[in-house]
Amino acid sequence: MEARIGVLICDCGQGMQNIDFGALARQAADLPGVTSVNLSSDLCLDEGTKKMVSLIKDENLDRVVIAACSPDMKEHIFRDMLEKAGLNGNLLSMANIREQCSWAHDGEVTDKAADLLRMAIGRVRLLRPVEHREFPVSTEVLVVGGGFSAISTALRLSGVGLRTTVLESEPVLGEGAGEKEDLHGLDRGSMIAAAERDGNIDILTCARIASVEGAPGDFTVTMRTDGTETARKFGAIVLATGFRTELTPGPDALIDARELCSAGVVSQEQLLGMLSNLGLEARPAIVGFLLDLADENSRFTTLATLNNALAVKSRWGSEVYVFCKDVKVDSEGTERLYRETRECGVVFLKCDSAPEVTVDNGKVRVEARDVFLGDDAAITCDLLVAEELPFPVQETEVLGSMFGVRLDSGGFYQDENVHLYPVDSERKGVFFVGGCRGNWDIVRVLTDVSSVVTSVCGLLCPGSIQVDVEKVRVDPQKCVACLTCIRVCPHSAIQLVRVDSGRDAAVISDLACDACGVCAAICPAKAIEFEGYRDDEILAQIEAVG
Amino acid sequence: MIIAERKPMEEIRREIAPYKKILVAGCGTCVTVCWAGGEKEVGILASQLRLAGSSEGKEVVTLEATVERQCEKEMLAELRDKVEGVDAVLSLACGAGVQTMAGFFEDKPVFPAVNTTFIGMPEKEGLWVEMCGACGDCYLDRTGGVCPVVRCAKGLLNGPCGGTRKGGKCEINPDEDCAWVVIYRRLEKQGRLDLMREYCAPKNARAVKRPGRIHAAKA
Amino acid sequence: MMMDGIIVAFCCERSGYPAADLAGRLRLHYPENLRVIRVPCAGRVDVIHIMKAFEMGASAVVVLGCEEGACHHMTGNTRARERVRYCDTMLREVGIEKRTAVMVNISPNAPHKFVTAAVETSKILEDLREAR
Amino acid sequence: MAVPLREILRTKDFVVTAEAAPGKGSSVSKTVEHIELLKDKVDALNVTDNQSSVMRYPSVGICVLIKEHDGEPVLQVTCRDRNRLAIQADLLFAYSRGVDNVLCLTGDSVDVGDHKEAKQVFDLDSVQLIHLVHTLNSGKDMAGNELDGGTDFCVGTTATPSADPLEPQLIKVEKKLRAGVSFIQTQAVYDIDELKRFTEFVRKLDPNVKILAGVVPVIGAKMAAYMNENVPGISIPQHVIDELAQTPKGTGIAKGIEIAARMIRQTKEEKICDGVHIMFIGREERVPEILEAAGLL
Repeated sequence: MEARIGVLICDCGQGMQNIDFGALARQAADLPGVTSVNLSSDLCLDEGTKKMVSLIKDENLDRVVIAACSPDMKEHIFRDMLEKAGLNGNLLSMANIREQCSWAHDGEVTDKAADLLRMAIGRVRLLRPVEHREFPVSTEVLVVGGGFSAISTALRLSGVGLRTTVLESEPVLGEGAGEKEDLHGLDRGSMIAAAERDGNIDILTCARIASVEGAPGDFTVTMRTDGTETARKFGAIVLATGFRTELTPGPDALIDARELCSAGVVSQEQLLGMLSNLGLEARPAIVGFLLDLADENSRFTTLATLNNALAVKSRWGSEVYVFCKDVKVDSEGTERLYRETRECGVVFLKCDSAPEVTVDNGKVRVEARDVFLGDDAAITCDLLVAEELPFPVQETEVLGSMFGVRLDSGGFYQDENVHLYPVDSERKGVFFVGGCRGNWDIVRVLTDVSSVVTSVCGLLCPGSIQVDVEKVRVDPQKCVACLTCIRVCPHSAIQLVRVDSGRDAAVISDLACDACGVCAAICPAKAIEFEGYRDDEILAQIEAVG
Repeated sequence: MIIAERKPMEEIRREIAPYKKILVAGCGTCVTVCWAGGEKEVGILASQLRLAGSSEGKEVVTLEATVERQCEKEMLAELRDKVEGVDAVLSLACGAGVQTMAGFFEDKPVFPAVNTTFIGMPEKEGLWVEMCGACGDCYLDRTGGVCPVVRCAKGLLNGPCGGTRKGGKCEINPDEDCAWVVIYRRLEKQGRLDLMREYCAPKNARAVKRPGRIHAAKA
Repeated sequence: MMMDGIIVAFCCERSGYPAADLAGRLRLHYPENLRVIRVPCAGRVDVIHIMKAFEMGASAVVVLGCEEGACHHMTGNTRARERVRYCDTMLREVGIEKRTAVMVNISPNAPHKFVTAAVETSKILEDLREAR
Repeated sequence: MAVPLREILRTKDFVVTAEAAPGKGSSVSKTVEHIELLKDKVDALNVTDNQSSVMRYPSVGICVLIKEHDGEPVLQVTCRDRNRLAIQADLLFAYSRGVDNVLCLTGDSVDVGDHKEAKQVFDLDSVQLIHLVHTLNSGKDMAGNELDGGTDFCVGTTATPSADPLEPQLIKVEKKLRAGVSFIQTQAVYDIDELKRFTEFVRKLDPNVKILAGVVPVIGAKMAAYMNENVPGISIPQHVIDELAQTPKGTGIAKGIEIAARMIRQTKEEKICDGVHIMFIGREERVPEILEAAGLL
């Protein structure tokens, strides 16, 4: 049956003066399958949309082309209109004659607009309906990890009414690596206690993940505790496995000094221990810190150094010297902290190269060239706090490959897109928080926690996910089970499944699919169709040019 | 699985230079899986040939078809009409498919568009490695399941050559592990190194009499 | 058959497409010969789409994807880059020297880069035309 | 009259052999010069077989020449270029012309040579080749046919003491020893300790086999670094490289000769192995200098 295409052209309230809309409409009317052409000035306003709905019904249209503004703006509204008129929303194609034609060029552009319209009409003929389905989701969330970021995430998720399970590989919470930082007034102990009391939070310790399957809203996680495996359903998974630190391998001299004079060179953690335990008579008179010499972007070291230098100064009254390159203070509150530290008398020595660390009479001697004085400064310290660098914990890599998510060059989880989707992974429904994604300062971790709670809520709180059914689909008859799509899918959305005929074929999960079309492009058997972007639909647009 | 790769375009064009109307025929089995001759590759090659024609001012008409297995006469039958309508066939199947096609449509010139390279497996997306030399005299029982006949650059049967590079890499290809080091490590892991110490007599190079021919023992 | 001189631009809906829209909104003008085809990701663009565009007479094909490292679908843009390169090679293989396939990595908020891509591609075509 | 290598291996405390590389072309005059120069200074001359897969005058041809010049030749046979028929035929020819020492090797891949598209044969490997020579020695061919006149070859083979990992190499050496060899000529060795470990390993398995350490003089720090990086089975210790680096320009060869000679001397004095095999390819005329510096003349 011949298509009944309705063409709606909107001049955007006379916002496109360089197009002859009458001519455009006449050209469109001559194209095969076009049963009606209507001009409008307010298609996106109430009046316009109402008119559109009745037009579709009256003219008995089976697909619609709209030539107007960018589909980025209003396509979703127009799709809703189609649905309201009883047409499937996918049977719409738009010609962007405003942003990409009228506004982009000087002078008369009716011909180009007509071209764009022909392209859209070429495509619309081939469009097929895509059904939607409500998919009920599990509203339980799994948080992997037992440190600060994991506990804060669990508490916040529980706060919004989502049942949360915390899975920690250690026997107790809060004992993992990377937990030595000053928590800015947040008391870890009471947070753990609150989590333990919370009826909405399950805590599993000595537990590990054996396998993960499924899609957002419907993950099946197999967990191993005390040698027994249990499988449970979760709607979303948050990885909050934290990080660990190591003293920098740093200047060779430092290593020697550490060996020769183990009492004189300490880590931030050791310093914290000393701050709380050391008797008055043992207080070191001169304390040095090494900062940002090995990694100038390490917010972790910067915050720890500033906090601890301040603590040393105020509790012990020692002379404090910080050997640094550029103290980067981009974390929230860090600049204030830096000022405070300076004002209370901590001396920052800006060095242009790594200072020389030697041992002199059982004490550590640090020699550096001060950039501002233009002179060498040599300071013999009673205590030298070495620079520490953050590293991913061991399980990061294992979990990464199990979840099918990437690691960055430092071995931390790599965000999907740091600007747009900071706590998302490429696997929908799997999120990262805090140290395991390379955010080591508390302020950022708290931001992450907020972001992740928002994302998880958006995903699970409605109780169901609306999915397009088989928008991207493998034709089991054409599939040769070459596994290419499974290997290339960025979202782990494709699996090999025994299909009805008894042979194996790739099957795409509607829930997990993010509709990128990477699989459709690469399939060597041309067995994958992406409704709206099928080969013939793309080629029809090219054919219509000219 | 049989691995192949597309021939250089220059060679393909030389093959079909005298002809105007060409059937580009893909195969839906091995060469589809190794990205050399499935429906997708058929489309790309046909397109490139049409472009080549137009750049020379010569009209090239292409038909496209992909059958499940070109090495099956019965599966080629469906191409009869198409083949009859063209001047030549360009087959993207392995050597077996090309020959079956050439035999089935005897009066039509049939040309290979791929080079059949080896029997292998995908190591990862888009990378295939040779695994089997079809020697007809399988040694894998003695080598921990690693074939020295093709995975050793020299096909040695009694241990590595003296050229093994640091870290057990192959003399010829520093990126590849020396097959004998792989064999050694696997047998060591399984506590079966004695197998490697056993003398392996010269191979029966005629285990398969060429041309190979196998009758199924059972009816 | 489309007219000579047309540039087909496959635009990722997360980068190239919004960049083009923004260029229009800012009234940044670029050559009229550009025809944008919207795709969900540069990784959806396949070799055959590019080749068919050339078959139908396009003088150039530009694939506009996200900046490297910023693809929402991880490898879509890098795959597109390889495919574009492959297509360009295939053109040269059959002696087509005056047309070209180009990959452009772009952010959604980079309208000027979009215009530059359109202008530069036209310029490349001119240079190729004059090269003989 | 040259003393047969078999005799020398049995009687002499420290055996010295040198390599003679055939040239590319039908002229043998240069090779004859080398033969004349070296035949009385070393115990045997070892002739390479299309060395590095570069096509040259045949090994067996030069061996016959050496014999004609009253030297003691060792025929190198690789598995790369001939199948079992051709190898047997060549061995019969060699033996009929008095060439009765054979060194069995695998052979380089054609990929490193000048005929990269050649079909590489490897119908046999080096262990199987050793077995084959013994089969001919027993008066039969590989197919079990009686020969009208068998052979009596003295069989040697090669080994790489500095391979990494070493264990798979040692397993192969073990197989070669079981197949039966009179001598092992090693790949170039620069680390005496490595050589010691290797000889101990071999002697435990077969106390009678003679081990000739491979000596290749390195004539510059750059060359040494290059060899470490690119020549499989060779590892030149840092102290040797340092020594070469401190050598004034233009004296590299002299230094290389000095280092080689020192090593030979030490090997001999400490009785680490049974002799040396000197490979100074392209500089055969300077081999006597090494011998002199090592006190072997």
